[in-house]
Amino acid sequence: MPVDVNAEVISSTRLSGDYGVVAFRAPAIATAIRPGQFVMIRTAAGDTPLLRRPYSVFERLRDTDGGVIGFSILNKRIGVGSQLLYDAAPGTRIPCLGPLGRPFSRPPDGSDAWMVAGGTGLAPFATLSEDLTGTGVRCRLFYGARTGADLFCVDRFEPLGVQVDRATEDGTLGDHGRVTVPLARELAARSGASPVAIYACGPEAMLKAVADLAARHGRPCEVATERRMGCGMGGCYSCVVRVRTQEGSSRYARSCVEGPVFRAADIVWDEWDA
Amino acid sequence: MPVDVNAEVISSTRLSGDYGVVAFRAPAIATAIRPGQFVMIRTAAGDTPLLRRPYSVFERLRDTDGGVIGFSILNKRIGVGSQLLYDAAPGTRIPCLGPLGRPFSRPPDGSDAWMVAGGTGLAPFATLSEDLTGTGVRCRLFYGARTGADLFCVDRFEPLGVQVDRATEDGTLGDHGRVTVPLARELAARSGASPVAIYACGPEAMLKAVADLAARHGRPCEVATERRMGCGMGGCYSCVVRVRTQEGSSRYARSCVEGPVFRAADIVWDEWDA
Amino acid sequence: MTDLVMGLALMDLSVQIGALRLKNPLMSASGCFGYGVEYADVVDLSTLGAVVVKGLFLAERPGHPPPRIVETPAGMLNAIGLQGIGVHRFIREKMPELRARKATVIVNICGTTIDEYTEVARILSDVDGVAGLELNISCPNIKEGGISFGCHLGNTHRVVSAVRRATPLPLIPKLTPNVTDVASFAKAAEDAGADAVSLVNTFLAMAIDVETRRPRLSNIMGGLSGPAIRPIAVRMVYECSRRVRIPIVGIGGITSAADVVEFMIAGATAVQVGTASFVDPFIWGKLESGILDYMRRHGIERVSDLTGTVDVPGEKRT
Amino acid sequence: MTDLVMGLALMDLSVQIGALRLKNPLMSASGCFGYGVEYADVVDLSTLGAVVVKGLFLAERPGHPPPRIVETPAGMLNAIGLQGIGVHRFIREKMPELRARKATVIVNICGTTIDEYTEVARILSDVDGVAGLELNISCPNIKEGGISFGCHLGNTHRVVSAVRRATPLPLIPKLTPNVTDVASFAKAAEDAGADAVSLVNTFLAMAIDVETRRPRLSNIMGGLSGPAIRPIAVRMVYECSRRVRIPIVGIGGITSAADVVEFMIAGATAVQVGTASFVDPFIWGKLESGILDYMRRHGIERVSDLTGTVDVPGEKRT
Ligand SMILES: Cc1cc2nc3c(=O)[nH]c(=O)nc-3n(C[C@H](O)[C@H](O)[C@H](O)COP(=O)(O)OP(=O)(O)OC[C@H]3O[C@@H](n4cnc5c(N)ncnc54)[C@H](O)[C@@H]3O)c2cc1C
Ligand SMILES: Cc1cc2nc3c(=O)[nH]c(=O)nc-3n(C[C@H](O)[C@H](O)[C@H](O)COP(=O)(O)OP(=O)(O)OC[C@H]3O[C@@H](n4cnc5c(N)ncnc54)[C@H](O)[C@@H]3O)c2cc1C
Ligand SMILES: Cc1cc2nc3c(=O)[nH]c(=O)nc-3n(C[C@H](O)[C@H](O)[C@H](O)COP(=O)(O)O)c2cc1C
Ligand SMILES: Cc1cc2nc3c(=O)[nH]c(=O)nc-3n(C[C@H](O)[C@H](O)[C@H](O)COP(=O)(O)O)c2cc1C
Ligand code: FES
Ligand code: FES
Repeated sequence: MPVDVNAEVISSTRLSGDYGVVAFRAPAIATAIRPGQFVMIRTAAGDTPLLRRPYSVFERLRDTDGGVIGFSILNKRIGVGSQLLYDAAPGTRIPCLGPLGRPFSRPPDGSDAWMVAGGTGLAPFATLSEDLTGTGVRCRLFYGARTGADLFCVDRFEPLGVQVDRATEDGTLGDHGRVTVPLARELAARSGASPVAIYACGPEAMLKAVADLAARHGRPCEVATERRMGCGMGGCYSCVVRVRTQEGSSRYARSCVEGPVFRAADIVWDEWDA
Repeated sequence: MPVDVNAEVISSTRLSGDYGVVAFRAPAIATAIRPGQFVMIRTAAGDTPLLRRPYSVFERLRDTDGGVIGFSILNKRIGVGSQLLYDAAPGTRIPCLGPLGRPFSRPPDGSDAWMVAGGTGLAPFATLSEDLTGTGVRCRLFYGARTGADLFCVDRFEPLGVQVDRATEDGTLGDHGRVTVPLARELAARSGASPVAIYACGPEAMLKAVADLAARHGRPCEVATERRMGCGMGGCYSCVVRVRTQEGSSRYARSCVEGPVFRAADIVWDEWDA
Repeated sequence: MTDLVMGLALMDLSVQIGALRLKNPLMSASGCFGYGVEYADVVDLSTLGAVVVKGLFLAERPGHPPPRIVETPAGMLNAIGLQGIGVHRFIREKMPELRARKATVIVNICGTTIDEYTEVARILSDVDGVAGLELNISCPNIKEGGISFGCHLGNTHRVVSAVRRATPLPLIPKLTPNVTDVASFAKAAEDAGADAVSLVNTFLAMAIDVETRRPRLSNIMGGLSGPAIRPIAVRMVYECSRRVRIPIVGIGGITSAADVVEFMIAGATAVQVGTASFVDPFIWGKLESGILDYMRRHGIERVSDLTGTVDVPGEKRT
Repeated sequence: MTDLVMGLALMDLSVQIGALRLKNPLMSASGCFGYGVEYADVVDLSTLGAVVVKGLFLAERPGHPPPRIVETPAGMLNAIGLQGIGVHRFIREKMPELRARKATVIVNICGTTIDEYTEVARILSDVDGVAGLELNISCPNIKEGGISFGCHLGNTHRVVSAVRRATPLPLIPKLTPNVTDVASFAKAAEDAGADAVSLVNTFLAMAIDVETRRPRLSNIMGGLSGPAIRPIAVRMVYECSRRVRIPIVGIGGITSAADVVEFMIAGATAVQVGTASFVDPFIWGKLESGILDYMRRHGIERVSDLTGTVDVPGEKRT
């Protein structure tokens, strides 16, 4: 059950001219959040911008004795709302509604977890890694960006024992090309006998490519989608993704309540770019 | 000729829970400003609030060697725009358009200047006092407010040799009642032989009362009006005040170009509250 | 009566819409509150004057492909395309919980033909817990039905009369603002036996991505809602209140208690809140306490006493 | 052609409105730029595509009492009441400076009768420096004339035909958005011999002070302008562009070069800027350089090539 917290900005750390991590004090949300869930953030009081902005929860924040006191987001500046968050000064209060949506599911027992992230798609994997490694699941992160300088926050993963495979489109770091390059190679190399569950978050084209790979190698895959959202609560039907129905036809599912995480096999990928 | 300066807020001094002085770095405006003129301030980027807000220039600001570097406004928090100015942090840049409008005129030679201010109506009299006392005109300020605590910035006037007569509606400071109480008394006491020009700025009811007194005592009077303004440039015809015409009829005059300062005798006071 | 002697206890928020008594004037706007059940965990549905659910046709509808919304200055465009589960599934899957939550349910009904409208109305008339029907003849996002009824006086009168004969439930035709003289449509609805009218639905609008030169909505056009439209909606409510005797449900850009009061003063008996409830799903309690505060400050005992009390000096100047 | 090889020199901002060639598509909106002369010190009037001056009747008009404007979300209401000095004083007192400043002057003409419209048009036709006439049949703030012509197809056709016979000047009827089907009015204007149409004028709207329960405007109602209305205006320009062959002047909520481009892609040949020029009287140069920048990025040589290029996949989905 979501709550609306007028959350204080604890810190705002700029990672680059576009990327930043904004930390919010919001225990009520942070303690309830599960990996893959999101919050709806009101970037400005008043009428412009009018709508809240959906953001995946990045990190859980803890005080010195380990109590969860808030969460952070990994923000990329692309328009008016994300600009306001990029500029948010510590101390300001920003309404955050959450946790919202359907989280990632645990991999089958004995299965490894491979996470595939593009850009800010890294966000939901910080808490997923935390929860899975904490319960003995071996985790691996495939992380791609345009250039090496945009591969942020890897330090949040390696300490948890997560193996990180990098890829950059300009080849400045890790594999040269999309994140699907190392993923394809490792999927091919891995014996069918050792189970692995795939989790993807990032640009829509990337999700589709990862879903294809997973299907071809017969691996279970979940994708975290990012659709335009009016309400985040199931009220407006703006955030739909086309999914298959039991009866073999398809329908529009609201990604804010039935998602943002979907089983890749449930999505009708041909209508993905509609 | 007005200029639009993206002016840096040098300082923002809160005088009370509602009143504050905001100082802007804007030499181009400050050096050109004349007493009674105003600036149009854009209190927010974006669409809300949409329109600029008109403000009288309060003080001219000088650097250590006396060069004019900016100006300040005396702001009262009454709505969204004035709230934003009240909260404006030093360093922020705020577009200021000015100087605009018709300033006060000099009193006839040998005449004293009596300034009558209500609330933030004090603003234009700081520069007027500066310019008149600087050129040998004897100045006196009648200054009224609801209560003593709201009689701000008198320290800007006494050093210039301006005699200050206070009035408060609750009697906590100076005369008990409206500012017209001391004004009426002093006008009655003054011999017709010694000329005095009256200048008024403040609530619309006060302007009317002062105009009445001046007329009854046959003293020249100018009032600085405050009408709703869309543009401040003469473009929208929103800011009108009803004035007499030579032909003995009347018309609506744009207070942003023909005013904000009008000769009290020119205003049709019966239609004032329309 | 002064602030001092007037306590909360004395104040009456209830309003009357035809035979329907609402505990307060606040309703969710259709399509902005799902089927109500989506909000059951965050809002006590029984505390709303009424829950107006998403528009329902006889059968299910897939709706338009995304993108379905785009933000605009102080507003948003939507072209959902009335995706919906149809009246039968609604009765089976949603009404039980709505009943259990003690919600006052008003169903927003749609049709592509007069027969479909009347059929949907007839089916809902026998359903326990359905308190009233809002007749959606104003959706700008579907060509057939919707607007084609709402933009022609004759069709409006025809469809309202037909549905009126089909149901004993309180009937509230919802008017489109995309017409020259909305008051004449309110009059036509009244003449055809409506118990009230609600207005406004969204304004047909369009936004284009200048980089791609493609419309920002898959449906090309969509409906504008939100604060941007409030002054036009207030004007239309005022005009209608001068033309009809039936109650008016005011809709359009309400975000605060002051906005609710403004619509009521203009002539509304009740209001609906849509877009603002996206921004703040907890808005309902804030609106109610804001209205009570206003009533206290102004010594008003019954909120219904506000309706149509705008103080207009003489006739409209020209 | 790529950014590299395309320099400023190559780019053509001129547009054609009937017989009138404008050096760029940017015009001041009537009533938002006084008589032009008010801005002569801050803007080089000769750099605007055209200066559209405040609405003029035959005689002077006092206008409405204040308050005449009120701010609303992302917009404003106005009820100026067409205060004006009348066509004769305009010619005597304002035209000389407008000529001296080399402004391309379009006069917004008003009337309470068809005879007044034609008389004003005839008088202006002989005036050196008047480049065109915008026929204001859409002012929501005066009952007689204005809207009563703009809201009835027959009247629109009548008044446009009459003025057409009265003047050889480029004639641009200005349409009101307060109608069900604005494109039909554009068509009526085209059939009656208009050289172009401009739209939109303001949306009739209302705001009430809830503390006093009085309308916020002395005139009770006023016209909504500003960014709030842009998506509706863009839709209307698009609809008209599909119905008429004459050029369209797009108006409504333009605040940036991207907004100008959006209107042109939707179907406008030129645009007018009103409310935004209150907020920034220096906006004209910024809009022009923003348009040039867009053309450079997209390899467009002639701004007129943008008109009506919205990429609409097939027909409007339903
Ligand atoms: C479930 C979910 C999780 C997300 N997690 C993150 C995250 O962790 N980090 C991050 O940087 N971004 C994330 N996004 C994307 C983020 O919501 C957008 O970047 C943001 O809304 C852009 O707002 P804006 O005002 O800057 O852009 P504008 O273009 O000005 O926004 C205009 C409208 O479009 C919507 N919009 C624009 N881009 C997107 C987008 N890519 N996805 C969804 N809506 C969009 C906005 O919400 C707004 O309604 C997530 C989106 C969703 C749906
Ligand atoms: C020539 C002139 C000089 C002024 N000088 C000062 C000054 O020195 N100090 C000061 O505190 N105030 C001054 N004012 C008043 C000041 O402009 C308003 O207080 C301010 O515009 C309020 O804006 P808001 O957004 O806070 O109020 P809102 O009520 O939210 O404003 C809504 C709209 O009404 C207009 N408005 C509201 N109140 C007034 C008012 N009293 N006068 C004119 N327009 C108003 C606003 O400009 C805006 O367009 C002056 C006004 C004028 C015309
Ligand atoms: C996303 C969305 C979906 C809507 N769906 C419907 C609908 O199904 N039926 C209907 O009558 N109105 C629908 N509307 C219109 C609203 O009920 C309301 O009339 C309009 O949004 C204006 O109110 P607002 O400004 O408070 O949102 C919808 C509006 C939005 C924003
Ligand atoms: C204060 C004001 C006065 C106006 N006066 C006129 C007028 O005299 N004649 C006219 O045709 N339109 C008039 N308009 C309408 C504008 O020309 C324009 O059509 C409208 O404001 C929409 O454009 P905008 O959103 O850019 O302001 C006026 C608008 C405003 C805000
Ligand atoms: S965002 Fe509103 S239904 Fe999903
Ligand atoms: S404020 Fe626009 S004319 Fe005076």
